[in-house]
Amino acid sequence: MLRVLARIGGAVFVLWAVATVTFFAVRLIPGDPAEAVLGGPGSMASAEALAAVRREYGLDQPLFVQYLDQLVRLATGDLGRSYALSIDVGPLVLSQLGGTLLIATLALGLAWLLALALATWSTRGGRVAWYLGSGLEIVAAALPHFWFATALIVVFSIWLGVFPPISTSGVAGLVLPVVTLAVPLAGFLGQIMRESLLLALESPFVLSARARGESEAGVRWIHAVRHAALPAISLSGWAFGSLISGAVVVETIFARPGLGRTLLNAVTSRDVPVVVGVVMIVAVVYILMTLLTDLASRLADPRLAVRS
Amino acid sequence: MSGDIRLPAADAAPTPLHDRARRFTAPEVVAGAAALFFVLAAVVPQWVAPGNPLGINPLSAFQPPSFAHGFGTDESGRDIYTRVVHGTGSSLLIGAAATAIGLGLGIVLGTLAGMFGPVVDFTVNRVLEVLFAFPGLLLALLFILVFGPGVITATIAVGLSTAPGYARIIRAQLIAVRRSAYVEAATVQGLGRTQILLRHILPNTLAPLFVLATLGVGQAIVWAATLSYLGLGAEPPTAEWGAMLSAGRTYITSAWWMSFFPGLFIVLIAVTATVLGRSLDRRLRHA
Amino acid sequence: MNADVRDPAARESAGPAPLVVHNLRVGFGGRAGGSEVVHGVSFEVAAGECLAIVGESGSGKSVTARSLLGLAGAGSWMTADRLELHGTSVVSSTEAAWRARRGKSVGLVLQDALVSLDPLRPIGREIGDSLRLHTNLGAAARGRRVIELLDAVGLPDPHLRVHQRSGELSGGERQRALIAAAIALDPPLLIADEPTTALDVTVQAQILDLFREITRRGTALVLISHDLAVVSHVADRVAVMSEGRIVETGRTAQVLADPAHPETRRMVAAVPADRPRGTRLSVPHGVSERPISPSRPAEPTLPERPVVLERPVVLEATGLVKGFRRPDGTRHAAVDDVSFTLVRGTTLGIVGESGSGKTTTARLVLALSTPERGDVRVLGQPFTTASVRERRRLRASVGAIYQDALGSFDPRLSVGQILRSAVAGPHGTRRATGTTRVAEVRRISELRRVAELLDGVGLPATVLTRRPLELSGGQRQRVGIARALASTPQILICDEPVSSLDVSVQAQVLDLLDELQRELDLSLVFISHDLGVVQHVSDRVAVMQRGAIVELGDAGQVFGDPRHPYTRRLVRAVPRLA
Amino acid sequence: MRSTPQTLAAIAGLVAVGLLATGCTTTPTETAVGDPISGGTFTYASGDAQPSCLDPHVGGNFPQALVSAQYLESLVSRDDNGAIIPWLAESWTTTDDGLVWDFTLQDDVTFTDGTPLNASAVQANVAHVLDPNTASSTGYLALGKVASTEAVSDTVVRFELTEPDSALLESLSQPWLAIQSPTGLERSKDENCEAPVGTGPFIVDSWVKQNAITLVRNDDYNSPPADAAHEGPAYLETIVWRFIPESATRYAALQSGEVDLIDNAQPDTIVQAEASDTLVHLDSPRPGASNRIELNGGKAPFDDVLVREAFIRSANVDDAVTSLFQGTATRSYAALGSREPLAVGRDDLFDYDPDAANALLDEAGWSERDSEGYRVKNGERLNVQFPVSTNQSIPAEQSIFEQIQATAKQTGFEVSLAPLDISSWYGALGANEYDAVSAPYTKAGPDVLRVLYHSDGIVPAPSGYFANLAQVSDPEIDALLTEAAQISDETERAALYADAQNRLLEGFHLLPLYDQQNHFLLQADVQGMRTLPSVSVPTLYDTWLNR
Repeated sequence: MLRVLARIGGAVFVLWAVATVTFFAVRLIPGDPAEAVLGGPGSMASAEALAAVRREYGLDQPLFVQYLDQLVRLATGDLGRSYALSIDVGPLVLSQLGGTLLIATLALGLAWLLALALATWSTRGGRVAWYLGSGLEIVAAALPHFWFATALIVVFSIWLGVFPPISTSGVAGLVLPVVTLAVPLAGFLGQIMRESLLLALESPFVLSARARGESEAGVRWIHAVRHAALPAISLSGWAFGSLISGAVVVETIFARPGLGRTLLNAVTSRDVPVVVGVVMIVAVVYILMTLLTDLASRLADPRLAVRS
Repeated sequence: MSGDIRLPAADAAPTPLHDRARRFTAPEVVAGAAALFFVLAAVVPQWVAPGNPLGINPLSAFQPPSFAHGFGTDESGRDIYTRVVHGTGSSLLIGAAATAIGLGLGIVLGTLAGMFGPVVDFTVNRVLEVLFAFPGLLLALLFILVFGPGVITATIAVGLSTAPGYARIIRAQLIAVRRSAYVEAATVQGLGRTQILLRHILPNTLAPLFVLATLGVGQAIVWAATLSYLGLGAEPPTAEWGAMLSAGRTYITSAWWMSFFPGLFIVLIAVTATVLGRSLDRRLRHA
Repeated sequence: MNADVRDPAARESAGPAPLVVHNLRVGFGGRAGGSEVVHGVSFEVAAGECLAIVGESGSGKSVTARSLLGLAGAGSWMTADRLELHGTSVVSSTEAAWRARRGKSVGLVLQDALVSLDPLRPIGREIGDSLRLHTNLGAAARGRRVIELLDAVGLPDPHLRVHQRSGELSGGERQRALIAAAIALDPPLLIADEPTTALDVTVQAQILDLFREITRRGTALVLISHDLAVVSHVADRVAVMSEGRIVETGRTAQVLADPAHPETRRMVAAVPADRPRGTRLSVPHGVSERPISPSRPAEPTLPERPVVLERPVVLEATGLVKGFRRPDGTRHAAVDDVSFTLVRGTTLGIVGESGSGKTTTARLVLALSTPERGDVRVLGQPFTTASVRERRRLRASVGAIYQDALGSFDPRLSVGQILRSAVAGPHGTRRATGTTRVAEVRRISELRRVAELLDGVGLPATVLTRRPLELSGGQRQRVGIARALASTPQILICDEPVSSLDVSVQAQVLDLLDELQRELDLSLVFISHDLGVVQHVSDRVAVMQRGAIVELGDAGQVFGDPRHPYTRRLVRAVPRLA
Repeated sequence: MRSTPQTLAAIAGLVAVGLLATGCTTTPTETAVGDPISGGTFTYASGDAQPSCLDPHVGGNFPQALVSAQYLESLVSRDDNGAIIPWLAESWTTTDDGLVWDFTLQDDVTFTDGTPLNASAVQANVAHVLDPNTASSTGYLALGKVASTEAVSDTVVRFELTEPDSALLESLSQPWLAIQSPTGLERSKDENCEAPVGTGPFIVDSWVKQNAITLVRNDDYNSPPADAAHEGPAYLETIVWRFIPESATRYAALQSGEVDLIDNAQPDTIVQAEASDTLVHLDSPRPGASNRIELNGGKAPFDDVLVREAFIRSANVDDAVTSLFQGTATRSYAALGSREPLAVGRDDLFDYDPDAANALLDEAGWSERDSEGYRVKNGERLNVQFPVSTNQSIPAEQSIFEQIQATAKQTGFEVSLAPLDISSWYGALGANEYDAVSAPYTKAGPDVLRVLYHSDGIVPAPSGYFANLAQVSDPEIDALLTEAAQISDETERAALYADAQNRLLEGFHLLPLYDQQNHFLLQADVQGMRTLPSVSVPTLYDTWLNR
């Protein structure tokens, strides 16, 4: 119970800190936000118009007042208004969240499968498989999303024409983005999984399992794999973060709606409220994600539940 | 439970394992060669690729790879091999600088957390949690939003976004070392706090950082390239790999080589870094 | 070698022998290569018989045992003239055939069930696996059988235990569970590899009883151990293994009473229990002296040393209390009002089972952690309560030896560096100080001192350049001792100094400590879980249980006629050569 | 009776196919194309940044024009020869002094919200454009001379001007002055930005930010421009307007059939598409100014005509254009685009001649060179600050700048290219921190010259932005442009513009590159696709899918 409360407290603290950091960081941004609201310096915004906007967005208030005001608004779930799109950020960001979560989750799942498959295969198939497996993992882990994505588009959309390069109503549109995100991550997870898988396979309890007449497959799937999974599970929170980073690239390349693309557009068009909104929502997602992974690791490894 | 009892240890010295750690494996040799190449390309590019990375020749633009141009030419007829080689320096520099920044911050935070008692530890950990709530690229983008795009900001941004990870590792390592039996032994020998810190704790904490650094450089380069690719990093016509890639992506359907080779180099350097980092790690552990 | 080592009693027992091994060779890597580790061993085990294979680590006993299940390990090969399980030859079995036998006709029990049972799975499942693999019982039926088994191995309230994982059980309970898994299908042959090594003496005794009972039921048992004393009670016959060969074998009593092979003699001699203070335990290689049989104590090879009691007290602990907070928040006292004194030139043995607070006491005495109450005085001066610099000055007179010698060395340093910095002491860091000549002089004197120390602990100068990682367990511990002596201390705190060593190595180290104590008039606090060892080395003994000293007195009295029931239990459980 | 309009439409369609074969239309394949098929969804993939507001009055950039042309209509339009033709205004008259214009509106047109199109509606629109809160840029400039409007009758609206404006009709033909429903305009700015209401053949149905705008057919549509291929409602049922910034992705999407049309087609993809028989290339260069580099004459070093000429002479543009555009664009030597009948090209002034350039620089006093080979004059390096708007120039264009940078280096210019996001770019211009810049500006008709090169254009707006980026302040040019803008006689007007352009080009104020590129690639089975000649934005009114 106490732990739960502490957990919640921590989460709130992190959110507050994130909000504060972004608020003040954003205040350092050169350029007049009011002008940004009126479509940047390119517009012919008149002095009155600027004044009006400053009033509307409370930009004429002293900084501290603005800060408190923002905290209050954030607390009430109001993320402010987008300068560039002139709509409320909250709904916008939420509408974009879905797309990103979808590909991120699918990618995480796929990465898991790939990593597991590669790890198990490369630890049983002898020397060649070993080198091949670890080689594949290292290369995969080193793949830049953008490069890999373009390569996939060229091969699968242009040459083979099997998968569409942009988001479509159907599942087909998901394939390339998800693969792009999953493969590098699979590289990372695979490396970790293999290490722990080997550790498990050499451990005495596997020997006694064998001594009981357990088959190779049994040894792997009943005993070893679970141990191999543990560290990878606890990494999933971090992995999810990196997936969201990757989403920025992937969503831009595959013209998918989503947080990443929204963020990038917001950054290039100096759309501060949207940037803040995205950062906040990502922080929330991240916190939830770490909570989930903690729970998952506890489920997978009862020892954690006992100590900790 | 029965922690204070161990199995009988072989009374024969375990030298073979030790030898195995010393021997070079095939991948290590290859990686070493690659590293050598990269270093040469970074330090004396004109040896590896004579020719001007910026020298345009519009009429021989978009040449596919050939004997004349191993990696083909780009939209302005510049030789891609030359550009890629000459880009190594800046890319490596960016990667190294970013890693240095990240590690530096990591060391500061990690040491604070690991050395100066529970209160500091708690605070630093909270700070780290907050930093972790900004996934790498987000932190970088926010930083760029504030300080404007460009190579330097991109480098710092990447450094920043890697710092929390390093900090955690360093903290863990530091705590492990502080609690280690040999530090206690040193105390029993009557060494003072500072002596122990200098003689045992710092060396044993920092040694593994070389590994982290090598591994980090590869990833840093990839992230920096990503920023350039998003148009927030190096500026054309600088022969920086990420920038070259983002220039090449426009012509991907007609001139694949423009983006293939810079990308290939990024992957290669990252792989090299990983392989070397790992073998370094193995050596540090087994000898 | 020996044609028939079978026991007449066993010969009468009907049916084929559960295990017949003839000229078994096991090796790793290329068959041609000299990678053979077991060089043609032969033995048989009859139903209900227990054969103990005794040997030091590296003697090939474990490999032999495992190859009896075709589990010698990756890249291994095996040949034998005969290898029969229950009458059927398995020399050239396929993997599938092996699998069919493992668990069914051969059971294996490994040491330390904490890691030998899958920590993620309830023991019920682990045990049930054998049934799942070899029978077609339904889940429910298996569940019932598992509970029966746990009951059979004497695990209290099994129906609760089945749902627990190895981490939630005590060492003994775990070991019982592991045995239950091995005998689930009641295999005619059971192989136990160091099944009690990780256990406290009392628990060890219980487990050994369990094995006795299992053999009584007619199961043949092959018991692998490094400790003669342990097996001497269970085994009908002993086979002594050394360097991949069986060097001696015969009825247990006869082998112990009249060991023929020097290796056996060394092992017999090395057993410290019931060996008076000062008797030499280690037998130099080659020397084949008359065996020392416990019945007729040997002449001490070193002059009897008068234990003068009116000598000054060098170390004094009074009312030490140290508690810890459990994860669930409750406090428990790891050390609860512990007081003792150490007289110069004597050894105080602190004995107790795991968790009894021995190590915490050691840490308090070394002022590595501060007691909540009570204090420690060194050479009559306050130690724990002293100021930091004062304590640092005093530390020179208190040395320490640890169980995990390797861990106590900075992994980056070579033996030479370790010893030199120890010799140089806290003030030796400032290399640059003084003129080069001064530095030079200091350097030379340091090197000379290092040489002395090495010599003193019987190590060759060649180890100076090696790293501890490259040394053997015994050598490491010797380096540890050398380091401890560097500051010419008067007090030596030894925390389980020999627990991770082979018996013969242990014997050597114990003898070394004894010699050093005589030479340097050292005062020792000797902490160990092994009563045999403590009995051998101590003048006075403190028995700890649950953080408190339950009995403190002269070694002779404590072991001769223990007052406290717990002490009695312990003493009874000490493995002696039967 | 029901059948008549349809058959009419069909015939119109056929005729149109014949008529428009010359213009900017997808030239249909030889195999006879059947009757236009009604219905279907058309997916348009735009490479432009998603507009922040769908009402082209606000701000006023090209992306807005592209999409709004599907649901908003202007008073007049232009035909392929640049002649003004009726649209919402069926006729117009002007007084001799050219200060008063009367427009007679079609009487049976209603906005898609039911509001009737009438004089007051037009007034409301003019007021809206001029209202500072609308923050109109392009439209605002175009209406610079409008003093007031008045509703002569329900169908006749009068524009009263401060001075004659020969470009008024061209201005009014632009989408940035399209007529919206006054009721719609009364809504909040945000609402109107979300879904402007017009009289067009399509209606804004929904706008999923970052993803797509969905347009649906206006079934009561009855106001096509005079040059439309048919009458009555459009053929297409729905238009999905997507934003795919990645050109590679965009082209891949077209190839894989995910989309029917892409704009901002890259040269290399155009070449490929022309080779394929499943894709069709539609090239429709924009009217108004050509694509050019302005040399900032307002400050050193380009305040010296010699240096300007030297720079122009040392820039090897021809090779760059041929290599980068692979024949999809032709070099321009004029300030105006080739679509402008009055454009004057001077290929004698712009050829690559390093020797001449060197001579000029020596003459101008930039005689020394520093270690890196750049020219210096009393310690100052001959540096050209060249901010590039990454949002506004396609990669090929940025590459051209790189090549100019490289060639100019040989004659000793240090060209500092600075790719900037749009706001920093505007910032740099506003702060006069540039020596050369390429700024797209689309305004139909030669009057664009007045916007771009009249000294009035140096006066910055509150935001610091100004149109005359070459900072040309030449009284003679001012006079010529002003007169030309007022005179109504076509031949004299042409003469005046010719003089102005010659003077401008001879002053080396700008380096013309090529027409403002405007390439579309579309599926071969898309029929009746054309662009409105006014500013070359596509109209999908006549478009139908032959599948």
